[in-house]
Amino acid sequence: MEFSWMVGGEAGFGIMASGLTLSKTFARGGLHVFDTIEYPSLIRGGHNTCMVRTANREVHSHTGYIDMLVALNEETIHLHKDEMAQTGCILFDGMHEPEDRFGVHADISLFPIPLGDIVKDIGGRPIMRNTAAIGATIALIGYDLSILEDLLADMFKRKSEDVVRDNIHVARAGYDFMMDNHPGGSGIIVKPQDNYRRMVVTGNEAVGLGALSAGCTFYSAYPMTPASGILHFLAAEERNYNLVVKHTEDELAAILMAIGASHAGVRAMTASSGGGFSLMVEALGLAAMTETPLVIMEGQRPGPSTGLATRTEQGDLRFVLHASQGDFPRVVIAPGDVEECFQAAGHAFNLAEKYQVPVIILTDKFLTESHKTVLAFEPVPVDRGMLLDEAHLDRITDYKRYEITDSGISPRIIPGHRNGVFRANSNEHDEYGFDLEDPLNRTAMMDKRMRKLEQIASELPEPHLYGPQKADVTLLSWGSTKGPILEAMLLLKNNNITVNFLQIMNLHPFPLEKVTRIMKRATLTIDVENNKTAQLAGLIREHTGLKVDEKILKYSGRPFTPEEIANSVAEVVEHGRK
Amino acid sequence: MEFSWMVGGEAGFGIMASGLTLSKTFARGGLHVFDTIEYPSLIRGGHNTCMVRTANREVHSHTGYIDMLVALNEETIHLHKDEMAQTGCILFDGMHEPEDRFGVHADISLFPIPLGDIVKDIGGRPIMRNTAAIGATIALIGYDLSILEDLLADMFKRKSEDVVRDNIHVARAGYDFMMDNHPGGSGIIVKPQDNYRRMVVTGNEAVGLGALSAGCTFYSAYPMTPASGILHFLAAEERNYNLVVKHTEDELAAILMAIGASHAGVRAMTASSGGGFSLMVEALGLAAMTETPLVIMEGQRPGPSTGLATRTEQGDLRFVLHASQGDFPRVVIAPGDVEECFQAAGHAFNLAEKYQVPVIILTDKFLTESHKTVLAFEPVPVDRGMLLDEAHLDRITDYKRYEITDSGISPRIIPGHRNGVFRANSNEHDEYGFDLEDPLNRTAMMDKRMRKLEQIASELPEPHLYGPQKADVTLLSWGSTKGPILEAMLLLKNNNITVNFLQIMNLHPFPLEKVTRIMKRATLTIDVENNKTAQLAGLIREHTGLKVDEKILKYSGRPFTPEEIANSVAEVVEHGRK
Amino acid sequence: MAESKDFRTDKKPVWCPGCGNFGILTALRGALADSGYEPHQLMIVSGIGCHGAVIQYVNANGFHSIHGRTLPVATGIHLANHELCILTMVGDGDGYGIGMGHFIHAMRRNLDMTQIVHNNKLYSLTTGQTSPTTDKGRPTKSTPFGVIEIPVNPLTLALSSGATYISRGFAGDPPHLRKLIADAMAHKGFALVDVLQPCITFNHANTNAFYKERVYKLEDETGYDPGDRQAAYERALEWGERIPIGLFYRESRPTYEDEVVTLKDMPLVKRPIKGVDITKTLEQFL
Amino acid sequence: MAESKDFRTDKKPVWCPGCGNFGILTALRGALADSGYEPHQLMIVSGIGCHGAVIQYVNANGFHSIHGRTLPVATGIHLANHELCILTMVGDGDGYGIGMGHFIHAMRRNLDMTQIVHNNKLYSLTTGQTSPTTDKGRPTKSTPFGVIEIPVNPLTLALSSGATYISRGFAGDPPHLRKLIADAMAHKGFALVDVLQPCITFNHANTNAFYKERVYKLEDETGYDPGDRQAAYERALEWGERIPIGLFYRESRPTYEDEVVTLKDMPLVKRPIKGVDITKTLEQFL
Ligand SMILES: Cc1ncc(C[n+]2csc(CCOP(=O)(O)OP(=O)(O)O)c2C)c(N)n1
Ligand SMILES: Cc1ncc(C[n+]2csc(CCOP(=O)(O)OP(=O)(O)O)c2C)c(N)n1
Ligand code: SF4
Ligand code: SF4
Ligand SMILES: [Mg+2]
Ligand SMILES: [Mg+2]
Repeated sequence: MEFSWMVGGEAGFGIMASGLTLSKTFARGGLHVFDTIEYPSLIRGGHNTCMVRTANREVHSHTGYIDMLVALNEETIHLHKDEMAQTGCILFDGMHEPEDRFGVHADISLFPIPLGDIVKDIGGRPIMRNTAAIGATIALIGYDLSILEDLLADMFKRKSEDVVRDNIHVARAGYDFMMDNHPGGSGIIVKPQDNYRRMVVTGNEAVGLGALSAGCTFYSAYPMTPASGILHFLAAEERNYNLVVKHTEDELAAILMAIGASHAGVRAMTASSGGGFSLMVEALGLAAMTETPLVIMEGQRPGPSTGLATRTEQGDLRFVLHASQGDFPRVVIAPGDVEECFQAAGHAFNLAEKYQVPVIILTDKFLTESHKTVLAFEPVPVDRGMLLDEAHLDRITDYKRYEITDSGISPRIIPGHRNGVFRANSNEHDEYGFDLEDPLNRTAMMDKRMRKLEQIASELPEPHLYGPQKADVTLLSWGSTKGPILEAMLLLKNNNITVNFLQIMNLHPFPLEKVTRIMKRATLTIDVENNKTAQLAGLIREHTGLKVDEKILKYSGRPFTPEEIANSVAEVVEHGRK
Repeated sequence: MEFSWMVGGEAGFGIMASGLTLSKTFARGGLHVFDTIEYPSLIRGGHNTCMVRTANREVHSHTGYIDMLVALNEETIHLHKDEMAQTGCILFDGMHEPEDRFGVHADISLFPIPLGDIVKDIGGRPIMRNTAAIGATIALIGYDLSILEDLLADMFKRKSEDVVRDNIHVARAGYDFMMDNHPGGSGIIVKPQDNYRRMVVTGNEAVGLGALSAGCTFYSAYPMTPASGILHFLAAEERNYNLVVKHTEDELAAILMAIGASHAGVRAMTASSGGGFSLMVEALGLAAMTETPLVIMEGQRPGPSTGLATRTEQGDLRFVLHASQGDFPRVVIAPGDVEECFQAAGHAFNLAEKYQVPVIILTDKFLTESHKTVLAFEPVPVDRGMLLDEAHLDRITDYKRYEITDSGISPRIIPGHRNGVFRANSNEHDEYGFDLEDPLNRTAMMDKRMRKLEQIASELPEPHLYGPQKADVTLLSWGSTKGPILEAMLLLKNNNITVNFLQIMNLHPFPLEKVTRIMKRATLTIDVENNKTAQLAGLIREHTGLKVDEKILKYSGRPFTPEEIANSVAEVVEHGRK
Repeated sequence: MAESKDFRTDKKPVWCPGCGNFGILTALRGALADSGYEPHQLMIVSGIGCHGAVIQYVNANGFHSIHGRTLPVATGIHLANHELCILTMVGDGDGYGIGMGHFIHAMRRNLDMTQIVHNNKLYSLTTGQTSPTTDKGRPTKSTPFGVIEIPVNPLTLALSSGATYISRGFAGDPPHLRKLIADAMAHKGFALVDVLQPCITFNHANTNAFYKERVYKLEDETGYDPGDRQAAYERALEWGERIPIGLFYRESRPTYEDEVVTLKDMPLVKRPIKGVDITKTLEQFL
Repeated sequence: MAESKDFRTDKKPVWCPGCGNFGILTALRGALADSGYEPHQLMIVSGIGCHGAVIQYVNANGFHSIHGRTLPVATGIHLANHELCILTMVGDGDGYGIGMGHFIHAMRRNLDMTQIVHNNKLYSLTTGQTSPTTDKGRPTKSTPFGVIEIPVNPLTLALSSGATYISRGFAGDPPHLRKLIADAMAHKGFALVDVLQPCITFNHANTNAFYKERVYKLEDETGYDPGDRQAAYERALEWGERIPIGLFYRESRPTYEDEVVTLKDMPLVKRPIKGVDITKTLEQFL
């Protein structure tokens, strides 16, 4: 069973909320869900959609086709009729099918429903049309309405009983309307599956949860799509976890406050998108030079500049790899899905503290704002590395904050101890942190800092190879493309093309050995990226000398659909076979 | 004839000025000169040096040995005695050779001279000790004092006749003292050569002159070593060339004002070092997205962060290549000497305007603050590219500022014409500049912008290969290492090692073909860079798949000496031959 | 001469119905007509935020810049071509938050331009976080337990920093605002028009009704003299039952470009750039 | 208790002989002794400029940050551990130029920290370019034909923005400055100590003698009340024959950390971070 549903309408119609409601309704029925939103950068008007895809197996991404379209305005039908599955159906706000059937193919059923009137009848707000539509959806697919009712009760209980009652009423009215008028349903059947209650979580939330679980207590940020979700999530949790969450005056202050807080001894994080990260570039070097642990999430969106503020792209890989003047160690991790976001956050804090380096979690709008079901999150145990405790400090007489060691790691302390007075210094410095211009010291300090990369590289897990060891095609990619690629692999299986997929999550330090091994034994390598210049392919070649055979690139500001990838792969293979 | 002279003392002793005075004295005698300064980041105290190297052939860099050391304090002797040439000499402020001869090798002659007393005698300021020392130097090498006298007259005539007289007096006193006490001189002979009057120019000044000559009339910047020299130079020339030179509130404003000015139709430039460039990163993308021509000089110094503020390094290559979110076209040019700085500025403005892209001139402290003699500068003819004139605009009805063309270049105008109202937009936009989120338009606009790189690549001159076509060793490098490398080649010649050198000046778009060709036919390739991670080597491999055989890297904050390079090359060759 | 309607484009504003930006747009188009400038003689630099879209709807040269950076862009344009009439249209987050540094320094320069601040006391395009003008204690998406800092006072900052035309308008009174903007444009020097702009979607405290009840016009106050800095300072501090709008302060001081000698004869952009001769300058290197 | 000499390090200051920074250093060490804090309880965050080296010479925890960014670094440290006593030591370029935005926003927060500004009215470490406090008309390396903009007035800006201790000291009078700094440190809230600092190498206008002739102490003025905002404003505007130093204004207002509920019990840094249980939060995702 697989089902792909989309709701579309103007910004301000509550599209996102309604998608989430349906996602949770499916998740509570033990189903797997993935949902994703598309919206322009404005508050009202313009066209918004949310696609919810559910199945009784893990769902890794949205799809390129729609089984059921809920059109809150007519424009939605015109914009999406070409994406309809062959036997799909459209549910729209109205009483009657118009004569021209909106020009929709005859195989597509149309289900008019007077959403507005249903809401008006109980004096509800227009935004509640969504709830009626979800009720109607449930009727048309034979799902269990009581799950939705319970969900609505939970969702709105904090508001008031009236709100709960009204919402349930509207949902039921939508449901009843369809049961009354189309008792046969849509022909699509979606049934609850098991008793697992899966969570429906975005990448942003997963990073936020990962940070909480990792003991992060300081978050400073400036709002910027698609990273704002973390700010909102953590701000709301401030008092539950004794955090300090600070909306700063700009991104410079955001990263600098996080550096200050981390210097003082707490786990601190900031996040932004490429534009805001641009403003953090100078301070990134400060963290590096003072060896202050720091976690940054960079949620990519299409650049350059403001670009497409609410869309997705993977155009910042090279940027985060090389941002700020001079050579210094950093870690770049690009999780591919919601579970990996949670894990990445946990690991990021450990790596940041153990190696006293900045760690960048590189995501994108598609990952941070799409929901996926997760059964549970596995916490990453906290490892603060060489952080000397009070007892140790009591015994120390000559503390060298920047001691030159074999590993490059110098024991760190929490400032405030009598025996641990020291200077953090953006200037090149001696082992105590005092200014020092000496060329030998400079070389030694550069070597010390850079030496950490070796140990980091050996600690980071190797990239994972999905699919068979031997395959017709080896896909290489990073970040959020993981979902559509995994789905595409399912499609290609049916197409008699065996595919495996190397997901390069830890991008820096670069996993040289495994990538080389896989590249060398691959029959045909294809780089899949959501950007114009195939940044990963360049990185692979820089490190391994090896060139990918083909590239599948998309930079329209939209994520890949599984079908696009599958088709492109098939084409490449076809072409090769000719 | 070759002569290497160094003056050393505390900051505030006028070290830099005295080096320049000697350089010009040599240059006015028709000699070639290179001088370079080393100083810590402070105003007084600390150890400063200036090395002046002169010869009757082009001098490309300083050297690792000193023929004559002028020690304005004793520390200078201790710090530099190991760098003395075997038959070198030391001139120091004092009346007598101390018994221990400062522990200096017996082959080194010591020339005490009471510089302080000489200056005191005429009631001069202590800083005039330098002038006396230069007079003394001239005596010791048998050079022509009248050249110095003429120079001092020219230099100080703007101040007053008294100042001229005092300076000449002091110079002569220094000269006479040595003639009287050491009529045999130092054994080193430096004679004026020809009648060419060579200019003594820094990289900063050459960039500034190149900008003036290119018609740049707007310069906005925030002071930062080693780029401040351009600000000082252009500010002083403001009224001579009808410029607007603006010291802004920060580097963000510096680049944004330049973007604004360029948008309005003038040629505009900004400059900084890596830290200031970090603050320009967001606006760099704005220039790219609005296709506003822009020239930026980035003068590298050792990072990360404040690092060694007054020293040199080549650590920002990758940074400037990838700064700012998203993929967009840019040009990166790294001139290798003063002439190339001048040329680079001229070309940068042409490229910026023809292709409507940001152009980065990548230099470093060693290049921007060292002087070299130049006979003349060859102006680069101004080419503003597709800039529609009034007459053209008078005829236009439907002006599309961002018209999608085959070349990717859309005709530009100077805003203010009735038929040319348009919007520059940091958001992705249509051909008129209006917001547009459409995925097809997005892809087309990305393609359009990136397409320009092809034409730029074909227009940029190929990298130059110095030395024989076939050689034992092929050196690859970029930027200011050119000087020490060319000198090292001379040394290696005497060592029976044939060397050629590929200077990659245009780093982006990358000169794929020539680099591949040279790499492929080379016997042994060695990458020479003033950084820790061999950034050029990585870039070469990313583009060509080819790995350099060996690397010679230095990241102590100091430039290479020719001897260091020659020795390292010899070692590599030796090692290979074994 | 151009009329209000000549400053329309064929784009339909995407602002929420009822948004204060509509009032500002109306007032602006009127003021542009009043100013006597034609579309091509104008340059409007906008920031990023709901307000930023304004350049889509005004027929004039526009530069949709980046968040918080309108003033340096505008300054560069102005210094290159001071014959263009320049307006910056920014948000409160844009102009008083991330852009605070540029704001203060631009006023010190007394550049001849007009800054219109769409002050909805919130970050609206990013869905309702606190802004530097949000009232203390107010819960927002980024401050669910209330804002801790006190709001900035743009007017006293402007008085401290050398702006020479300091005013506040109200988006709910477009005719009055039109006059303020037109006067600001006519003023030679840096003119600030802070506009109280209801955001109907996210700001449920500072609504149209809230302001309607409270605003009063300084020009209606007998004896109020916009030449009196002290009086201006006192009114600038007033915020509560009564909220003053209108012209707080005006002063005549040379503008920046007046004092740049190299701009005296003609704008930079009019100077020929080909064949510049640098020989004379080269002498200093001998 | 620590004495002045306990705040020395064995580094020899690299400032020019006669530089005003020496006076500030002396005053600072004295004030630190007066404060009762010991070196490890202090955290001094400095900017980049001649002043920035100060952390090399004071025996206390130090953070030599980047140009213009001391305040956000200090804010982060403070919010993570408000038991540390925090000072920021910045230049006029640093604090009022590139760092202007942070300055205004930090004051709105009334963070409990002391900001000491080494105001030499010039960018000195970079060899003498104009600063935002350079007098109008003054030629500098970056403005050889004179500065055009009017200088910022840090005191009126501080009054506008919510600083709760606003003062000015003079590097040529270390005992007086020592008292000001000590009082600023004792003050609960954001304290500004703007220090008139002669730069003997580059600033030949605002010399020690220049100031010696002009400065007078507010505490010597009969009837001057630092609780009177209006009086403070007037004195803040005074600059010429007479230049006031001392405490201009003091106010008591809750500090930022007073209002952050999660900092009530203990500083963040004291909370254990291992084994955080997020199960309850996970419910919202069901
Ligand atoms: C450097 C940067 N940081 C963050 C953002 C995201 N952003 C877009 S609009 C905005 C705030 C808008 O607030 P305001 O300026 O008051 O405008 P309004 O939407 O209220 O009109 C932010 C933070 C951005 N575009 N650039
Ligand atoms: C981002 C950045 N821009 C520029 C510089 C170069 N810089 C170092 S100190 C300084 C100015 C110092 O002036 P001020 O803050 O007044 O300190 P002072 O030297 O006068 O004490 C500048 C511009 C820098 N370090 N970082
Ligand atoms: S969100 Fe507020 S400011 Fe933005 S368009 Fe809607 S009402 Fe206007
Ligand atoms: S240059 Fe000026 S501020 Fe810097 S140390 Fe010297 S006198 Fe002091
Ligand atoms: Mg706003
Ligand atoms: Mg200063």
